[in-house]
Formats: sequence, structure tokens, C-alpha cells
Amino acid sequence: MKFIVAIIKPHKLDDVREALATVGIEGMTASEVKGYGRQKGQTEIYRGAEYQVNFVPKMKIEIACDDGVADRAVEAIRNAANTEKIGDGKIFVLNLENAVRVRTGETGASAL
Amino acid sequence: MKFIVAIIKPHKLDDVREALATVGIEGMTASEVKGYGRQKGQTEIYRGAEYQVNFVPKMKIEIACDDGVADRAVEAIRNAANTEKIGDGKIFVLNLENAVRVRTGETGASAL
Amino acid sequence: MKFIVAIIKPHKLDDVREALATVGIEGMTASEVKGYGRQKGQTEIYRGAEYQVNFVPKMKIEIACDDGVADRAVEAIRNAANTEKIGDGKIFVLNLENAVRVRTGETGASAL
Amino acid sequence: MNGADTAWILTSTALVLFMTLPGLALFYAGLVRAQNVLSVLMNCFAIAATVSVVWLVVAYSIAFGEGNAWWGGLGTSFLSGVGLDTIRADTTLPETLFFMFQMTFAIITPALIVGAYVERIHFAFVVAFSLVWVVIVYAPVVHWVWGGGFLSEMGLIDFAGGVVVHVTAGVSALVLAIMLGKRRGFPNEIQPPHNPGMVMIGASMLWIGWFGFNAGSALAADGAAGMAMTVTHISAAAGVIAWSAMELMKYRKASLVGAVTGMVAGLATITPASGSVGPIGGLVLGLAGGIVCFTITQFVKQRLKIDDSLDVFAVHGIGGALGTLLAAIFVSAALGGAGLAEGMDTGSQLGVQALGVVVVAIWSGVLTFVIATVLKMFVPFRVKLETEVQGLDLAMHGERGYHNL
Amino acid sequence: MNGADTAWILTSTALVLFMTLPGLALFYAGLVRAQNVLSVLMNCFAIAATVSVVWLVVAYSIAFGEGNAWWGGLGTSFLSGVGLDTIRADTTLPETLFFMFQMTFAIITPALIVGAYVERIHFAFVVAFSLVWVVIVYAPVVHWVWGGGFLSEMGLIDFAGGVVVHVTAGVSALVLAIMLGKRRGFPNEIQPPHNPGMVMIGASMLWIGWFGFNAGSALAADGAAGMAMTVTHISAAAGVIAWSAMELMKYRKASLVGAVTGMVAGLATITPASGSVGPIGGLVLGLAGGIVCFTITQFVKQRLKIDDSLDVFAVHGIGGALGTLLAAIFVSAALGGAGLAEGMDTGSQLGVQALGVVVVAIWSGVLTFVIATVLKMFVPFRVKLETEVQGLDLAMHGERGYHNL
Amino acid sequence: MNGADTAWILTSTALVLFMTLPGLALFYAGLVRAQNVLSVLMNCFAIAATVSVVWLVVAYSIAFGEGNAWWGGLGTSFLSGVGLDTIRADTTLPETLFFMFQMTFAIITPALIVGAYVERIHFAFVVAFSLVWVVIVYAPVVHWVWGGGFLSEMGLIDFAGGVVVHVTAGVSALVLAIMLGKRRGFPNEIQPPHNPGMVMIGASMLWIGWFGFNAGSALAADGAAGMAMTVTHISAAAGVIAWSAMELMKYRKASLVGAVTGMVAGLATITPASGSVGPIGGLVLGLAGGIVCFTITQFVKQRLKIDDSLDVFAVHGIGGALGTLLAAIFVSAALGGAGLAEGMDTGSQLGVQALGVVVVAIWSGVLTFVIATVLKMFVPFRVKLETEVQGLDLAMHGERGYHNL
Ligand SMILES: Nc1ncnc2c1ncn2[C@@H]1O[C@H](COP(=O)(O)OP(=O)(O)O)[C@@H](O)[C@H]1O
Ligand SMILES: Nc1ncnc2c1ncn2[C@@H]1O[C@H](COP(=O)(O)OP(=O)(O)O)[C@@H](O)[C@H]1O
Ligand SMILES: Nc1ncnc2c1ncn2[C@@H]1O[C@H](COP(=O)(O)OP(=O)(O)O)[C@@H](O)[C@H]1O
Repeated sequence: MKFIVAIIKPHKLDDVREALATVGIEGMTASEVKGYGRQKGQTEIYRGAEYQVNFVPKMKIEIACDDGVADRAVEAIRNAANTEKIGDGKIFVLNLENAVRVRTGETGASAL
Repeated sequence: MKFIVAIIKPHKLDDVREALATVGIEGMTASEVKGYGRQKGQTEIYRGAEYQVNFVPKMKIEIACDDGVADRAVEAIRNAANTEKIGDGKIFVLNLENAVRVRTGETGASAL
Repeated sequence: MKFIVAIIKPHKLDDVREALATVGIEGMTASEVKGYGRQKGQTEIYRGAEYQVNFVPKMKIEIACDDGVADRAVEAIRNAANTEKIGDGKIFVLNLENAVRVRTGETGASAL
Repeated sequence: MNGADTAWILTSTALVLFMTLPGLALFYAGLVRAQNVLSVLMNCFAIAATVSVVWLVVAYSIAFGEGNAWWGGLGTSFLSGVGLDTIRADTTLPETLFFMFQMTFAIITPALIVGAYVERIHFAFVVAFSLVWVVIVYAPVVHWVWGGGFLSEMGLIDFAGGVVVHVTAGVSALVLAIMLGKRRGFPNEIQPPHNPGMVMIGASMLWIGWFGFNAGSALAADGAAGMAMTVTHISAAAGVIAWSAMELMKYRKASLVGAVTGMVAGLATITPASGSVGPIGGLVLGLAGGIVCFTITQFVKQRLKIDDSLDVFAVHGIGGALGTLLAAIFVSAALGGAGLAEGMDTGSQLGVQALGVVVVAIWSGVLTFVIATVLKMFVPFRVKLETEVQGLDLAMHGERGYHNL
Repeated sequence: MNGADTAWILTSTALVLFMTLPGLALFYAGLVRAQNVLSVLMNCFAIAATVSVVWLVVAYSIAFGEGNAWWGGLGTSFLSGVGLDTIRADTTLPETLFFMFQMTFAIITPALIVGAYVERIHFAFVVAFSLVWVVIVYAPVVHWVWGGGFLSEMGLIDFAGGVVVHVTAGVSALVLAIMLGKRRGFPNEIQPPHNPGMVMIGASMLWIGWFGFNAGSALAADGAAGMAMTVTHISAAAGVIAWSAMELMKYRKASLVGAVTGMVAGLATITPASGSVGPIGGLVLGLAGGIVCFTITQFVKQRLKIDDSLDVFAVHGIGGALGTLLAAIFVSAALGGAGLAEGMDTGSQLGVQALGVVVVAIWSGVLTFVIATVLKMFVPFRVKLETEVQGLDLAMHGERGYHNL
Repeated sequence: MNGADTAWILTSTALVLFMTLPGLALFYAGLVRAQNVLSVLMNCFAIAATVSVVWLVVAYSIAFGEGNAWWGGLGTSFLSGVGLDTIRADTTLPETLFFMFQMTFAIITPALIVGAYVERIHFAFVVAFSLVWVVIVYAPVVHWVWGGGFLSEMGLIDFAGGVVVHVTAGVSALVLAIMLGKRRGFPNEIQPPHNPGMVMIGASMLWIGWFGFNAGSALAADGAAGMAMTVTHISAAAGVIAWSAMELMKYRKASLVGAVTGMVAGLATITPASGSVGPIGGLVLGLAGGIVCFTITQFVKQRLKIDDSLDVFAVHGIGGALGTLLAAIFVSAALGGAGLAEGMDTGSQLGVQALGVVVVAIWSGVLTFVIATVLKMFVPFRVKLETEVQGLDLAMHGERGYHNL
């Protein structure tokens, strides 16, 4: 199984969720994060001084999925999150050794 | 070593923490996340309209541990987090290549 | 490639970011987390009662990088985050199978 | 000059300004997304500051100068001729104080319109529009109703501004909302209020401040003020109960935002009638306001699909109009009211009330359309989609509402 | 009618309503978990709205109608017979205004009880209980003490409601807390206040509003109001100092929530005495209130293990009772007070004070038990454990307090 | 005694206390890091409580006792000799009320200084310093200007405290900021305000409360109060416009925090002149205040690199001094003012004004230096670096501002 970590623009969350549904992925975990990279944060002003904000708000999505759908999942995320602008984000794929559903104790793919 | 990522119901955090202590795990990192899955969020009402909330509040716990205790850790989390209700969450196990304690520079299991 | 997860003290974020730049890492994702470990939280008082706070605020930084720089990255984080006090944090290194840049679709190291 | 009346109106002036700063600002800011909270607060704050100066420069004179049946002229611009000891005609108050008390109404009226265009309008347009609107739309209507103009001549009952404040703001809001267009995602993907507690704080301040608004409109510390305060309070309470009851029937849950919205509906409805009706009237008007505004709110958004984002028309416009009409009925002594002016019967009074509502609604709607059409040639009207998505706070004002990192 | 007195009581009415909306609501809401913030605000808001109507319909009449030594009867229901020019007997105020001023007390008293049952009670019970309680428990006590009933006949000193407001609310709160049971996790795993800043905002509004509560109870704009405001303020300040000193001794830290709780203790303690004592009396009562309430708070929660969640009994009940007793001592001219009523000596006055406290405490406790016992047969009393765990906001009201995603 | 005047000053007292609790507290707390929000609120709250007691014990007597040209002596300590019916000399008010009204000024003045030392000072020092400062620095200056002391003899115009409140606080703040040193990271890595919305709420309360501050300083409900309220409001509005205009020119964005800071600048500037100038004067003073304070704010922080963290000197000190000087010009009847006192011409008045500012500035600066130098031998002055990094809330007060986990 794979553990996919995607960093996207916050307002793209719903689009990505729907895109993943189309490839059969019905579960995910999202969290607010702050990103640093090529895309620079806007400046903030405060009483006549300007402050560079280094980190920009991003959404992180974590998805555990079967090896089989991993590539399609990545593709789906990419298409849904893409705005052709710097800062659209990244998708990271890690290997997932095991998964367990707390409620039932099912393990492996059937736990997803 | 293993890197365990558990998604649980927020109010189960303390129970899980205590359960992990019983298997000798004294360190973990928790964060608030929003989960999407079988469990659907409650609806919110606003001036005569109803809104479906897609994501439900969850707690994410990350635990690095030695291979030896990994299974017992997963079991401990499962038992502590289980309420037999949909939405109890998932436990994901990834391989952890290395760990370093910032303060001392210790690496591997001794860094945990 | 490697996926580095560092748990540090919140006020060290900027130091770590700068340290990573010196080893050529220009991208990262940060998030607020709560940590549990040797360092105990301060107590809070409320109307004549004292409460032990189990979790202390920490910052989590996630960095995807090429195998080549991984060790230097870990070293850089360690030096920047170190205050020689309990609770300075941990650095975890996982294997990263693939990375994709949403905007361009580039994969692998060139996506970082 | 009467010291007691002066003391109460000094207080009322503070109360009514408090309704806008921070009352209404919080009420509205809590209803939007977290990324737009500051822009809403800034809209209200900037309107308060700029309208105050315009009121001094010209609007007060247009509203309350000698003038004729249509406007007050420019004779009192910059309060010329008004000194420490000048008493406002037909009152027992220093004219400076009367000027201030009325200014607080001139501030909150355009601020009410903010609810129509939040989360997508350009800040420059907000300021430009509000200033022009106060001079061209609001000030003349004030003169017609309270400045001795033709509607007061006809005997229109509008004690504290059902027509002057709520109908003008409500109708103008509806027109602007249509011209500006919907927010991205409206109506289905709109996010619920980011901070209902903030909404409740603002609502509570509106409730308290409304005592200055309605009881202050007695312009005296007397029984009329006491009765106005009483019916105002009862109507607010009845509005809360009515709206919550509707929600309970529909969802088996009563929401906080619903309860406070019902309060505003009850208050907007009693406003024109607060000098005429008795406690029973207050009760009925509040219930009616809550039920009717609840229904219209859904009609406008779900049927008409108009994104009058914070329901200015449905709550203020409709509430104010409803109260203006019902005033003709509950003014009757038989229903515990102050009694009809002599020469008037319920029918004729109802006619005057209806006329007042219609004339002012048309005036506000048409002129708002004209003003906005002209202004948007010179001032940016709506922000870019990307700005709307990111939120206005950072893009328009270089600030973020909540910093925790 | 006296215009100056009317002006001040119009203001005081606004101030006392401000104590509940949003003052007390914020004070309580900041103390609970983030998942219950809206339910607390909603409890206070719903109580304000529904009690207002009940006050008009029947409670005011029971409290202030002609009646006899025990109750005021139903003759003044719906303010029948009260018009624009009706003056309230023994005052210089329009009766409508007196009605409004007293209403704000009838609102805050049941709202104080909210602190006992937060985070686990069912919303339907809150509304039902509060309405019945105001009619059956509160209104009669008001009549006994302020409406010419038997306690006023006996010469009980309770200027602004130590017995009428704080003892009734405090004792009823304790009884409800016991009947309802502890919150999950009480006492060891209770979370600290989710937003102490919100608590401080509410507390500040309570401090300001209390000027209307105590100085307003002079029912006039005169030296008595000035002195009442002075001793009230000094007592609040002394309460802050006393509570903070206790914390510093115990933890070497003074907390914000502790400081504002001491303020409330000082204010509750001075309330009954604010028409009788001088500045020194205010200072002593505030210090006494802070120290005693601090001690009782811990006794109730840590010894008795009763989850009177926000310490309504320990702070209001005890503070109000303490002040009522001390009033008998510090009323003496020798201590800068207004002096004992003739025919009274300190001993006899103390007897009357003690009697008043005991009678009202028993009345409130017993009737609260009866009302709750009966009501819970018809209305859900406590929410399901799962709802309690998730928080009441979403389950009861379909809203969440903070939206950042 | 005059009931109407009493009614208005009762209200004004509530309004001015409201400026500090919670107005100023929120204004400042929103500007700091989230980890210090409670410490700022606690500083203001603790100052309010402790200064109140000191005011009763000794400071009021020093300020307003009989005394001589330099101080009022100790004769009125504990309000000895002041009863229910005592009328304050040269007023129509009960002396208890005059005592309370002036107390609210004594509370807010040291609270203003809080802005200089936030995020790094030790709580014990805040309390100790504020108490000593009120007695030694503030009370005598009050006597000189309002208590019949030498500056009032000379004819200094300071209606509501440009010199007494703003210059004393501003200069003392600057001295403390220099002595205490910069916050870690100043000036480049300072974080922007953690909650600008909270700043705006506080600012709005300051605006409303300032009506009590300035119009209340008329000590009567009359035309003078009406005019003071008018010029105060206009100046606040003009300050907002001026500051926002400066920001727009510099960044093409107008921020909310900037707008509200301009408001404070406009209000500080009009304060001393609010009894002397007309509407035009109010407009000019507000614009001048906004522009000058905007410039000085940047000069102090970016040039002088002094971490007067929340710009107390630049906004209050400079604003108050500027207004004191301009009062000499805009008092002239030709400019719509009340006219110069006889025997005075603009030049001589300007001289008196300048003298007042300089004398009080030196007095405040030197004594603040002495007090702080002595106190820090006994009380911890600045917290440890680690505490500063973690934030003061948890370390000093055992609480956290925001709990969501
Ligand atoms: N090396 C990295 N490791 C982890 N996260 C990264 C890394 N580089 C970028 N990110 C995340 O991806 C986001 C977008 O990256 P950025 O360089 O700004 O634009 P782009 O995605 O177009 O390359 C960043 O805000 C950050 O959250
Ligand atoms: N495929 C997945 N990848 C990552 N997280 C998931 C996935 N599926 C579910 N989750 C997380 O687990 C939580 C519980 O899953 P859900 O399907 O609601 O119930 P259950 O755990 O009983 O199957 C979700 O809210 C989400 O946070
Ligand atoms: N086994 C673990 N798995 C995941 N995170 C851990 C683990 N142990 C500690 N941490 C994180 O590292 C932080 C610091 O660890 P702690 O034991 O307090 O001090 P130190 O880093 O000096 O050993 C903790 O607050 C927690 O966030």
C-alpha cells in the first residue's frame, strides 16, 4: 500500500476530494499547514512597517491507498489541484507497510 | 524502527496516551486534523439553510518506535481508541529509517 | 529521496528554515503540533486548582529531499534547533518513493 | 435647553455609535469566512469615519437645514451658525448634540448595506459608494420624514427610522447585491459563519444600542422614552422567539445565529412604530417580524438566488417596511397604542405609511443603481477571483485576522 | 416624574441588560470547552428573550403588583393600566421604565444559574426551567424584599439584590448541579477555560454594568447613586486584590481568571450593602468577599466534589449572603455607613438579615428541587454521553464556535 | 446638586472605565503575540483594581485636596469628610461621583503606559510601578492643572487631559521602553498583531468611551458637553482618514490597525482642546494628529530603534502635546473656537501651553526614571529570555489564551 501526502492550496480541498472519489478513494485526512517554497507570502503592513510573511497557508491531505490505485490517485490530485500557478503544491508518495481499522481490527487494504 | 500514524477520535487522546505508556512508549506527537470517510459530519444550519459538513474533527498521533514494540503499540492504540462506532479511525504503519534526538544527537532507537 | 519529519520548539522555526537554506533546501511544510515526552508541560491554574498540561506546543517540519543532502539536512536541523534543553525535539527520516510537482507534473528530485 | 433630556441624548448618541462600532461590525464580521473578517470590520470602521466628515460638510445641512419640502439646502454646512448655546428647533437639546445624535444614524445606515456585498467587493468602492449614497439617497429622505419635508407633512409615522434607515438600506443592499453578483460557490458551497460567538457579541451590542436608537428618538428623558424602550425590548425578545420557533419546526434545532437574527428582525420591525404602539403591539410586531423575515430570507437566497450575503434586504428592508405598515394598526388606542393623529383613521394612515414605504423604496433602489453604475466606471467594483478565493484581508488591507503560527 | 432620574435609569437599564448580553454570556462562555461556547451564549440569550416576555405577561405583576405581603397578584399583567404618563409609586420614574429596569434583573438572575449546568444540560430544559423559576421562585422573593412584602416590612437591607438575586441564583444553582450530576471527567480531567480573554471581556462588562445595577438601584441621579457607585467600585477592586493575593500565596502566580472571579465576588458581596455602607465598608466587604468565595469555591469542588461548574453558589450565593450579613455591621454611621434605621440596633438588624438569607435560601432550594423534578418528566434534562463528549454546540444548535478549515 | 449633570457624569464614569476595561486592554492585547494576550489583559485589569484603592487611600487627596499650588495634601484620604450629600466645589455634582469620575482617568493613564513594555516585563513590576507612578507622578500633575495648582493659575488650557493624561503617559512610556530594552527580534522579526479584530473592538470602545472622557469633562449636561462630543468625534474621524491616507500613499493599502491607530491619534490630539475649539478645529486637529503621529511612530521605531512596543509615546505623548499647542490657536473665536481667556492673546496662550507640556514632560520623564531605577532593585524588572520566548501568559499567570486541543 502507499501513503500519499499532498500539499495543496486550501481552496482546492473539495475539488481534490471529489477527484479522489472518482478513482474510488473515499477516505482521507486533511490538516492546515504552512508552506515555504518558491511561492512567497504576501507582505503584511503594521503601523508603517512592512513584514514579509515567509509561510503561506496550505492544506495537507494524507491518503492511504492500495498500490494499484496509487498512480491514478496521484494523477487525480494533480489535475484537481492544478491552477498552473507557483505554489500549487507537491504530492509525496511513501510506502505503507500496514493499515488497521480501529473499529474492526481489519488490516491491510480492507482497512481502508 | 516504525513510524505509526494513528487517526482517532479527539476525546480518545488521553486514553491512547495512557495505553501506549503501558507498552513502554513515553513519547508521541499529536495534532488536530479533519477526517473524511464513512462517518459523515453532522449538518450545520445557517439562517434557514442546512449545510453538510464533509470533514469531522479527528486527532492524529504520530509515534516512532522500535520494531519490537510496534505490534503491541498498534494493539494498544486499537483497544484504547475503539468505541465500536464508525469513525473510530485508522492506524497506519510506515518504516522509519532513522531517528535523531536533537538535544544529544543520539540516533536510532536510543533517540526515542 | 528522503522524507524528513522534524519536531522542534516553535520559536526555532526560522532558525531551522535558514539553516536548511544553507544546505540548499528551499522548500518545507510546517504545522503546529502538540508534543508529549520527557519534557513536561507547565501547570495551569484555574480557580484554586492546578492542572497538569500533558502536551506542549511544538512545531513539525516536513522536508522532502534528495538522498544526497539528507544527512546534511538532518545535521543542519539539529544544530539550528538545539538549545541543549529537554524537549528540543526529534528528527525522523523516512524513505520517499516519489514526489510530484502539481503545477508541472515533474516527478522525482526535480519536483522538489 | 433641558439638562435631563440633554443627558439622555448624550448617552443615546454613545449607544447608537456603539451599535456600529463595534456592534454591527462584529455582527457582520462573525458571519463571513475567517479570511474576510478584517475587511468587514474595516468597511464599517471606514464608513463611520468618512461619513462623519461628510455629515459635517454637507449631509446634515441637506437633512436638517431650513430648506423646503424636498431638501434642507446647504445653509448649515460645517454647522455654520451653530454655537455652544444654539438650541435645535422643536427640541430641548443643544444643536451640536442633535447633530451628533443624528450623525450616528447616518453612520449605521450605510454600514447596514455592508452585509450585501461582503467577501467580494473592492474596498475603494465601499468608501466611495457610502459617501455618495449618504448625501444623495439618505440625507434627502431624512429631510422628508424628520426634517419637515413632504412625508412628515403627510403624517407618516416613522419614529426611529423604519423607512429612513431600514427601507433605504435594505432596498439599496438588494440592488447592489444583484449588480455585484454572487460569491464564488453561492449558494451551495457557502461556508457557515466563521465565528457565531462574534455574531452574538455584536447582536447584543445592537440590542443595547437600539435603546438609544428608539428610546433616544423621543429626544427626551420622559414617559415616551420609557415606553419606546419597553416596546423595543419586547419586540426584540419576540423576534428571537419567533425565529427560533421556525428553526425548531424546520430542523428541531435552534441556532444562536438564528436567534440573534430574529432579534434584529424584531428590532427593525418595531423601529418605526416604537413611538406609537404599546407593549401588546411590541409583542405582535416582534413575532410578525421574526416570522416574515425568516421566510423572506430563504425566499431571496434559495428561490431568487440573490446573494444579498448577510440578508440586509430580507431582515432590515422587509422588517422596516412591515413595521411601518403595522404601525398604522397598532397605533390605535384600542390596541394600547398612542392613538391616531386627529383627522386620521386606520385606513388613511395605512395609505400614508404604504406611500412612504413605496416612494422611499423606489428612490433608494433607482438612485443606488445609478450611483453604482457611474462609480464603477472610476473605481474598481469587484475583486479578482483569486483575491476572493484567498480572502480580502490580506489582499485589500495587508493583514490577517488570526495569527497563531 | 423627574427627568434627571429618568435619564439615569434609562441608562442603568441599558447597563444592566449589557451585563447579561453579552457580559455574563461571555464570562461563562470563555470558561467552558471550545465545543460548548455557543451553547452557553445561547442559554443566556434565550433566557433573556423568553424571560422578557414572561416578565410582561405575569412575573412583573407578581413582583410589583399591589397584592399582599406574599405576592403582587396578577392585576398588572401585560402592564395593564400602565400608560405613557403612569409614574411608578414611590419613585420619580415612568412605570414603563421601572418595569424595564426591574426586567433586566429578572433576566440576569436565571442567567447566573447557567454556570451550574453548562456542558451537559439539554437546551430545552434550560428554557423551560428558567421561565418557571422566574415566575415561581424569583418574582415572589422580589415582592417580599422590594415590592412591599414581608421582608421589607421587617426592615431587611438588600439595596440591589444580595438576597433577591445572588442568594436565589446561588442556592438554585447548587441544587441543580447536584441533581444534574458531574461532567464527564470532573474533577480531575476538566479542561481549563478555552478562552480566558473572553472571560475577561465579559467580566469587564459586568463591572461596568454593575454601576447600573447598584447605583441604578438608587432610582435617582443623586448622592446616593454616587456613593453606591463608589462603594461598588471599591469593593470590586478589593475583591480582585484579595483573590489574586490568595493565588499568589498558593501558586506564586496570579491568574487573569482568578482576578476577574475575585471581582465578581467583591461585586456580589457589596450588592446588598451598596446603599448602606461607606468607602471603608466597600473596601472591607470586597476583601472579605474575595477571601471567603475563594475558599468556598475550592471547598465545594474539591471537598464536596459538587460540579457547580462555574461556581455560581460559591461566588454569588456565598458572596450575596456574606454581604447581606455584613451590611448590618457596616451600615453603622461609625463605620462611615448611612446609619441604622431607627428602632434597629446592629444585633436586631443582623437578625433580620440572617432571617432573610435563610428564608430565601430555603425557598429557592426547595422550589428548585421541585420544579426540576417535575420538569424532567416532560423535558430532557441531561444530554447523551456522546453529545457531551462531542460538545453541545453542534448537537444542540447545529453550529460550531470556531471555523478555520 | 444638579440631577441632570449628575446623571450625565454617572454615565461618563461608566464610559471612561469602559475605555480601560475592556477597551484599552483589548486594543493592546490584540497587538501582541498570542502567547502574551492574557498578560496584557491582566496588566490593565490589575492596574484598574490596585490604582482604585490607591486613589481612595491617598492619590485623590493629593490631586484634589485643598492643599497648595503644588499638591492637595492628605486631608481627603479615604474620602474623609465626604458624605452622601457633599457637593464637589465648583461643580453641581456629589463629591463621591466626582471622585469616581476622576478615578477612571487615574486608571487609564498608567494603563496607557502598558503599551511600552508588553511581552517582556515582569508582572510584579507592572503593579508596583503603576501604583507608585500614580501617586508621585500623576496625582501632582492633576493638582497643577485641574486641582487649582500653578498651571491652572497660569491659564493652561487642558480640558480633558492632553497634558495630564497623554503627555505624562507618553513620556513615561518612552523612558520605560528605553530602560527595559527591546523585545527579542525587534525590530525586524517582530510578529504582526495576533488579532487585529480584537484591536478594532478595543478601539471602538475607546471611541465611544472618549465621549465620556471629553464630553464628560464638561462636568455638566449642556451645550459645552454637546460641542465637546462633536469636536471629539470629528477629530477621531479625521485621524482615521489621515492615517489611512498615509498608508495608502505608502503601500497602496489601508490597514485596519492603521485606521484605528489614526483614530487614537485624533482623539489624543483633540483631548486638551475639546473644550475650546469648534468643528473646524476638530477637523484640523484630527488630521494633524493622524499625520504627525504616523510620522513619529516610524521615526521612533525605525530611526531611534526604541521598542516603545505599542507606540504610546508616538501616539499619545505626541498627540497630546500637539493638541495642547494647537488649542492655543484654534481656541480663537475667528476659527470657531470658544475664544481666548481675557488678558490672553494667541502668543501668550501658546507660551503657557508650551510651558505646560515641557514642565510635565520633564517631570514625568525624570521621575519615571527614578522610580524604575529604585524599584528594580526590589522587584524583578524583565523576564528571562526563555520566558519571553515562550510568552508571558503561561509563565506569569499559569494560563493560555487559546485552547483548542
Ligand atoms: N522540499 C519540500 N518538502 C516539503 N514540502 C515542500 C517542499 N517544497 C515545497 N513544499 C511545499 O509545497 C508548497 C508549494 O511549493 P512551491 O515551491 O511554493 O511551489 P510549487 O509547488 O509550484 O513548486 C510549499 O508551500 C510547501 O508547503
Ligand atoms: N484512506 C484513508 N487515508 C487516510 N485517512 C483515512 C482514510 N480513510 C479514513 N481515514 C481517516 O480515518 C477516519 C475514520 O474513517 P471512517 O471511514 O470515517 O470510519 P472507520 O474508521 O470506522 O472506517 C477518517 O475520518 C479519516 O480521517
Ligand atoms: N516516540 C516518539 N514519537 C513521536 N514523537 C516523539 C516521540 N518522542 C518524543 N517525540 C516528540 O519530541 C518532542 C520532544 O521529546 P522529549 O522527550 O520531550 O524531549 P527530547 O527531544 O529532549 O528527548 C515531544 O514533545 C514529542 O513531540
